[in-house]
Amino acid sequence: MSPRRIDTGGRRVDRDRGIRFTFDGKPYSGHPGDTLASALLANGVTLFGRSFKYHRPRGVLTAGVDEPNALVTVLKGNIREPNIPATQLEIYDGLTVVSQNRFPSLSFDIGAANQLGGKLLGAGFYYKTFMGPVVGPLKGTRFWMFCEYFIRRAAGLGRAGYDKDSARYERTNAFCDVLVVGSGPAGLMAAKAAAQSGKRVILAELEPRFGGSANWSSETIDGMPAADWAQATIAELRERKNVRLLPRTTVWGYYDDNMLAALERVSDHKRDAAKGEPRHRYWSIRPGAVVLATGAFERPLVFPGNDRPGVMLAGAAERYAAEFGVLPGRKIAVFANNDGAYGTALALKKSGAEIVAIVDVRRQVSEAAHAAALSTGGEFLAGHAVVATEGGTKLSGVKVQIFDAATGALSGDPRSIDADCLIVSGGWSPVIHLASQAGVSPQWDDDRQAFLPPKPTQNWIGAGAFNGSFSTAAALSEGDAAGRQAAGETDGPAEELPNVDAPALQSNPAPVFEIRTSGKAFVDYQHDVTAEDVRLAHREGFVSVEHLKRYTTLGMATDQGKTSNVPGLAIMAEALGKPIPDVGTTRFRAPFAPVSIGSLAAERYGDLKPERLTPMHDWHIEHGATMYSAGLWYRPMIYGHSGETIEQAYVREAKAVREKAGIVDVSTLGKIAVQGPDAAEFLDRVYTNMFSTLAVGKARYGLMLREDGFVMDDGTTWRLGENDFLMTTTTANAGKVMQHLEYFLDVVWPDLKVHLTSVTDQWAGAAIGGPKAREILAACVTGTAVDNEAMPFMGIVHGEIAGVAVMICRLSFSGEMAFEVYCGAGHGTHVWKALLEAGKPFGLVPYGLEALGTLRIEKGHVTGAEIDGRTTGRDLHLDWMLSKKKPFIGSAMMDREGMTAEDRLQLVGIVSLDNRPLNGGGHIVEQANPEDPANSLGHITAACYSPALGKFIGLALVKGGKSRHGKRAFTSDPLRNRFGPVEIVSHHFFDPEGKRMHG
Amino acid sequence: MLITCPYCGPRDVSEYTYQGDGNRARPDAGSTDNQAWNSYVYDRLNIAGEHHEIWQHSGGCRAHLAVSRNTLTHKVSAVAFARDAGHRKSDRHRKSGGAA
Amino acid sequence: MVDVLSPLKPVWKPGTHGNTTSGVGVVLTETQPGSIVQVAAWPGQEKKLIAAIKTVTRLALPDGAGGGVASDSKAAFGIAPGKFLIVDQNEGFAAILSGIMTADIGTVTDLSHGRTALRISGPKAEWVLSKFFAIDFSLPAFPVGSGISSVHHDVFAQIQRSGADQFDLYIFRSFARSFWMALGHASEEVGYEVS
Amino acid sequence: MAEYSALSLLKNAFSGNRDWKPAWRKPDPKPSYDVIIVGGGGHGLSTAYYLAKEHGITNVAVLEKGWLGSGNVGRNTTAVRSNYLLPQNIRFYEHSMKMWENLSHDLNYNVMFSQRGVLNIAHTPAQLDDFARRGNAMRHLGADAHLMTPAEMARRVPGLDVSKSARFPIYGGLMQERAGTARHDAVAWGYARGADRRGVDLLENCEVQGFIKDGDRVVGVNTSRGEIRAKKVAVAVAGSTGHVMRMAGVERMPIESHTLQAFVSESLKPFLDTVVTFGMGHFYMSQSDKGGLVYGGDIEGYNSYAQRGNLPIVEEVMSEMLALFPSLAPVRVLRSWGGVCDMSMDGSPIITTGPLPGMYLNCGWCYGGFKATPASGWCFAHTIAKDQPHHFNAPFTLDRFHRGAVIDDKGQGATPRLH
Repeated sequence: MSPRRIDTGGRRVDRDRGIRFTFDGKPYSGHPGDTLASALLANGVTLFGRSFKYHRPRGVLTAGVDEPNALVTVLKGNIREPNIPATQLEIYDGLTVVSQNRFPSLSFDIGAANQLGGKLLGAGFYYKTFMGPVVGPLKGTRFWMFCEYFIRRAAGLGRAGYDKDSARYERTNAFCDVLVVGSGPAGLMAAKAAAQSGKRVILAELEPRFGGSANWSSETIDGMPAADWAQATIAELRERKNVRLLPRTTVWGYYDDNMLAALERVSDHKRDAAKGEPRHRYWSIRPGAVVLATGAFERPLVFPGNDRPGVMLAGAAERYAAEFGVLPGRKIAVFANNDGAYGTALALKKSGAEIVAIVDVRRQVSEAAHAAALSTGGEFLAGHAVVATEGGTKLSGVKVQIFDAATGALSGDPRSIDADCLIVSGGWSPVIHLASQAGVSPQWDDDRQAFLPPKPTQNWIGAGAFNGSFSTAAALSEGDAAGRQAAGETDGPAEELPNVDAPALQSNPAPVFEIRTSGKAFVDYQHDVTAEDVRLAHREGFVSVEHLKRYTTLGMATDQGKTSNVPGLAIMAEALGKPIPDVGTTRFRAPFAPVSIGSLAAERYGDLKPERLTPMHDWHIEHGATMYSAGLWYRPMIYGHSGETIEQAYVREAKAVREKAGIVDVSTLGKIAVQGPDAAEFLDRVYTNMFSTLAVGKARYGLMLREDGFVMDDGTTWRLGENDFLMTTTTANAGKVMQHLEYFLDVVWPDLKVHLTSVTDQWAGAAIGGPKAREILAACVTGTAVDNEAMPFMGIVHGEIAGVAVMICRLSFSGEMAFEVYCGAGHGTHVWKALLEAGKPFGLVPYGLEALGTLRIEKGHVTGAEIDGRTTGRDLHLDWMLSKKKPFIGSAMMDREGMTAEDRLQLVGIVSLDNRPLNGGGHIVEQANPEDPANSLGHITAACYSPALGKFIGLALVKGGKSRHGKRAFTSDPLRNRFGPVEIVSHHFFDPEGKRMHG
Repeated sequence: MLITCPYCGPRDVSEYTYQGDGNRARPDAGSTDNQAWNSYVYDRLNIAGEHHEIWQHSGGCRAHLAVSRNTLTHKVSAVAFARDAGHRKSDRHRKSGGAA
Repeated sequence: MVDVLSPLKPVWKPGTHGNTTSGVGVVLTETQPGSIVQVAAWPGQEKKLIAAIKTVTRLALPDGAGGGVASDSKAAFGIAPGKFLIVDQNEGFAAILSGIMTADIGTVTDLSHGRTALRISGPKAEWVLSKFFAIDFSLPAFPVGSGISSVHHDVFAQIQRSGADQFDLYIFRSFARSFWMALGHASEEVGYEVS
Repeated sequence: MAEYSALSLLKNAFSGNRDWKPAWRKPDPKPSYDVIIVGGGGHGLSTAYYLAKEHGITNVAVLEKGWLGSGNVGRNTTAVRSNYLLPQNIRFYEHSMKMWENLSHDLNYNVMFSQRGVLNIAHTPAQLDDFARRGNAMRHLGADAHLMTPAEMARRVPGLDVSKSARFPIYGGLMQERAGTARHDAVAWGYARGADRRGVDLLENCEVQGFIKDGDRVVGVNTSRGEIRAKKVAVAVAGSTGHVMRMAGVERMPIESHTLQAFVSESLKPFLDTVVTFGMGHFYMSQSDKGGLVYGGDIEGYNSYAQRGNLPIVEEVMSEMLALFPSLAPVRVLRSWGGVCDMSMDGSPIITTGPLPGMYLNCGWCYGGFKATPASGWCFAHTIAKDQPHHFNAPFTLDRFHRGAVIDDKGQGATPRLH
């Protein structure tokens, strides 16, 4: 039993209450406030996980977000949350956690055999092998894929589940004057100063408790323990209405124009979330100014065996003792290149540990450090280094040797020291990730042996350890100044800064990163990148920092190099004989720490897009419609009777339209009010045909091209008044057409007096067509006649149906005598029902998109399948609509050589000659060759069974177009194994003269 | 990214639609200068630096805006209504009737 | 007169919902005004338009972007340059506005059926709306009476603050049901009442 | 330089890995070359390799302003496929696919091309017909493609939400089995090493600062490492094409630079065994050998050279991911990055002689250039060596836009952000 709970310290835990949880099936207990790491340490557990490549046993290295080793999977029923750092996971009653990347168990892992491969599996080994034989069954990619199968299973960390996560994730927007990131002494002072100015302040802290280093420091502020000062300050801030405190909130992204992204873990620490309470909340915060008080990460030193469970960062050890009341070991050795760890040693001794030795790479240390070392009672080994660790899956001792910090040379005989814990400090790296994301590269500082933030390119102000100011006094004063500056205050501090009583220890380290001797020395713990791997990369020429990273995978693990980046660079710099800043540093990218995908998808999670419903939607559902999603809309596909197939249903519906009458919901058509004195002129410019000549009370079919001369959309436009048009667009292109028109009006022709308004949702629309359609209207429309005189083809009338004002236009998509009836959307169902009621005696049926499609194929009308963005007006035989009397959008571009070429695909009709169905997407060939399909002439855009013709027919885009009319060809559809003869015919299959719709 | 709409004020980029390069001059509607049309439709300056472009505040007032923005830093330096910004200069699409 | 069918009908569930342990955070309702009308002035005619609106509604629209004013039965606010949304409890207001709007001032577009009017009120109204829109809903930034146009993904919304903790949202009718459901979902955390 | 093999690994392991040699030399620039290739990304390096290998032209320099492979070859989501609609594209990308299938052997470098398939998911019957049209087009040109039912897809991709209650229920999919993923950096390094072994000079930290002209003719470049002349100057700098061509005096190109973000999750045990794409938005995902889910979506949609995106696309991509894989909500995204794409006006690339005498141009890869790396270099090398295009790249001219002979696979027109 090495680590254990002690009687002192532990501000964060509630010792009066117990919590039970399991780790790998074994029950443990802890206290509220514990992390999984502190609770397991308190239970004497040191083995937390296995590393990525070699499956080496690993303990817990840190106490925070920088943890590379102790990753676990949390189980909530069937929901798995993999790769959660034990150092961030707050325990609750019933928490179930399992370890990762081991088989069959954490203590006995077969994968650890990879360590035997050791030198064979150096950096980049996989690029040099697994190519396999050049001939035989494993040629090509087969051998690699065979090997890859096993490599994949050995790699990876936790396992994701397959069951839908039922937890709630939310997103919110926040605005404030000052966002303070980090609540250590600097952040607290900044928040306080900004709050006092009355500005809106948000203080975000990634830990559950505000206070940062004050929570575990043994210093005093204003005469009280630092932690008490922090809690008092927080209590004061909590009282203020202009301050929002966000605990458990990681600010992870710094985007353009001072937009920051944060993740609040709202209920992860609870067994059950409250009703409606999210698990995570993603904050997108737009502050006026940001104070970055994000502190610094302690760095480990690189030496053989530095990954053995029981090796821990010094600051982490101090945290476990002070915050959680957990001592990481009984006999603790210290290994450092700076003074910081001496304070830790003192604190741990005070907590009851035995400090067996303090090993410092420096021959000379400060007086304060020397005095501290002596008072720990441990052996003081200045000018020494740890050269190995001893033990199995648990540290039992360390080996030390005399070390020359200037040359890196070791001398004398190695000597063993018994210890069950080794705490290490290799200096501090300011947490400059957010500043770097904001678009600047950091600058190296020789004194601190660290990268510091440079001048900001966005509106942030740094404070405290973030700036490399590692003392609490500096943090307080910089925090105060930053807070006031961020709030726009120009006066000096309002009150005196708190005074700090701290030991005179200096955290500037000696420039020593690695103890170079035999044995695996880890730079990147999680990815098992060793110092030798870095040197191998150097030998092979992968010396640029990006090459180093990519070749060795250094810094690419879940901790993103928080503990490994600087040591890795230092080793490369040494190999190159260059100073560290000349090697460079990689750009920090969002997120600062991993972010749940659920939170980022939050607001749309489970409902990617809103549903768009027509006014008659509920009626369709009630009447057995099978709905089809068309963009965001839902439209009836068929109204199937029981026992009917889709084909039977649409054939019945289409037949009814041709023989009696049918009604279809066309409310989804885009509708744009085009109003103003220049409306007609505007339409002349955007349509290929003329609209200024259209009489009031009439409608016209219009064609629109894109600027590049290809067809964009079609539809009818109704002239309701001299200056008042109602344009309709296809359902799919409604938004695109609106933006297209708005663009031209705003940017190109601002002198035109035209207003455009989307009125798609204002109108319910129903198209009623068939030989009986007019009679049905006559039976229910009041206030207007509906005969040929009152309503000629394309004529518009206003009247009433069942007490509701309607607007009716006689136009036809089906080729039958047909009318579109429009009314206010809120009256849509009312009018729809009245029409059906009136149509009952005439055999009126509702029909869906399938029948609509059948009717239009029979007529050869084009839709999105033909207007696919690559066809020209001529390809679709719509040349007659291309006015020669005026320029219009696309007119100048539509005659270029590529658009008039002989071999373009052109619209034709096809008839199945083997009396079997044709498939949309099938191709057309002159001779079908199922074994080796080739020589496609084009493809089928739409196909159906035509009840009017009694044949399977389709529309197709085919090379040669009209010249192939009457010729035989084949459909070639290898994907659905459909091959067979077709005849190419005109696309006007049915009633080509249009007698039926003209009546 | 933040664009300050002259009508709506500063709004997040998620409310806007990019409507392309603002350096292009549309030939006269009746122009038969193919080279000019082709260049207008297809060719771009694609500046690495201060770039004139058109955005629509599609999730707001729906006005088109003439924006100057640095393509290296994403910083917006100027915004105006496109209808006031003179993009139409080269377009002399005569109205068939009505006042100019 | 034939009733206008609410798009929310099948999902309209009066009563309290969500986590009401600390009270009702927001009240959600559909206000169903009789008229929602867009009026738009030609450039330079804005003042005349504002005057015309005042004649008919007695609402004095303040100058400036997004400016608006609301009374018990009527509301008006700017939604775009030269464009305003006018809301009246009575039907047929578009015709009245058309009567006074001459072609040289601008245009009138009736949207009474095309927009669904939702109201959210209560101490947590700002909090709930912040989940949807990247808009600073705090009172100083968004004063009573003023309006904005914004979007929650595909759902376009025009919003007027009609009280210190009350907002009226005008949503495309076809999206109204989806948006209403989302609004309820987002309000569960603070507890909500539908009435 | 030694061949890589299992044996060489073993030998080196015994000598403590101390005898490995640099993967490529770091030479000083010569005053002149037969061919200069501007751009040490995937396409530039593969062009150099094939110039040497196929055409015996070895007096070649590749000029890279930063480190080799620092462009989009090092920033993409690694999918390799030839599932295009239009015949010009299918022919070209299928040629590339065939080259991928033998690339590791050819380069003596394991580029980890894994033919795990690319599955396009269809959400409506009309979309499935569209996919069938594309799959049939592929089959008629010798590429492989087949349709899958939702049940088959559920077996192949266990986390996929094939339920009818999904917002956009799945109707089926188009699968290309021979498609897959490769290790992107390895492709750059493999070509670099291969070109270097054949005598090509790879000049890193060598930024082109101007073109040297003799009249209209391009005869060399000024660089941060001095003046370098050449008989032929080839440009393969996708992402920076506008900027570099401007130095040569070409003001306007049918190209815009846009940023594309990509994402990787934390490492997971095998979850996804193929590449999937979403049909109701823009989303694609695969899983790397290391276990990270590698995914992305649409470009940012505005001109940018910043290699940095914004949050709206991040949210869009994650939402689409969960629409397909709702169990991934608790999984965490580890890292995001941005690459600058050369978005051409029809979504297809340009590989051509010109536009100036002495110059050759390879650009406009939109966000699909990685899979083209072998064929792009192969065709570009042919074009440079023979002064005329191979029939695989003959359609990909610069003048096709003006001629109206666009190759618009998406049917979006001259709106690069929509390709």
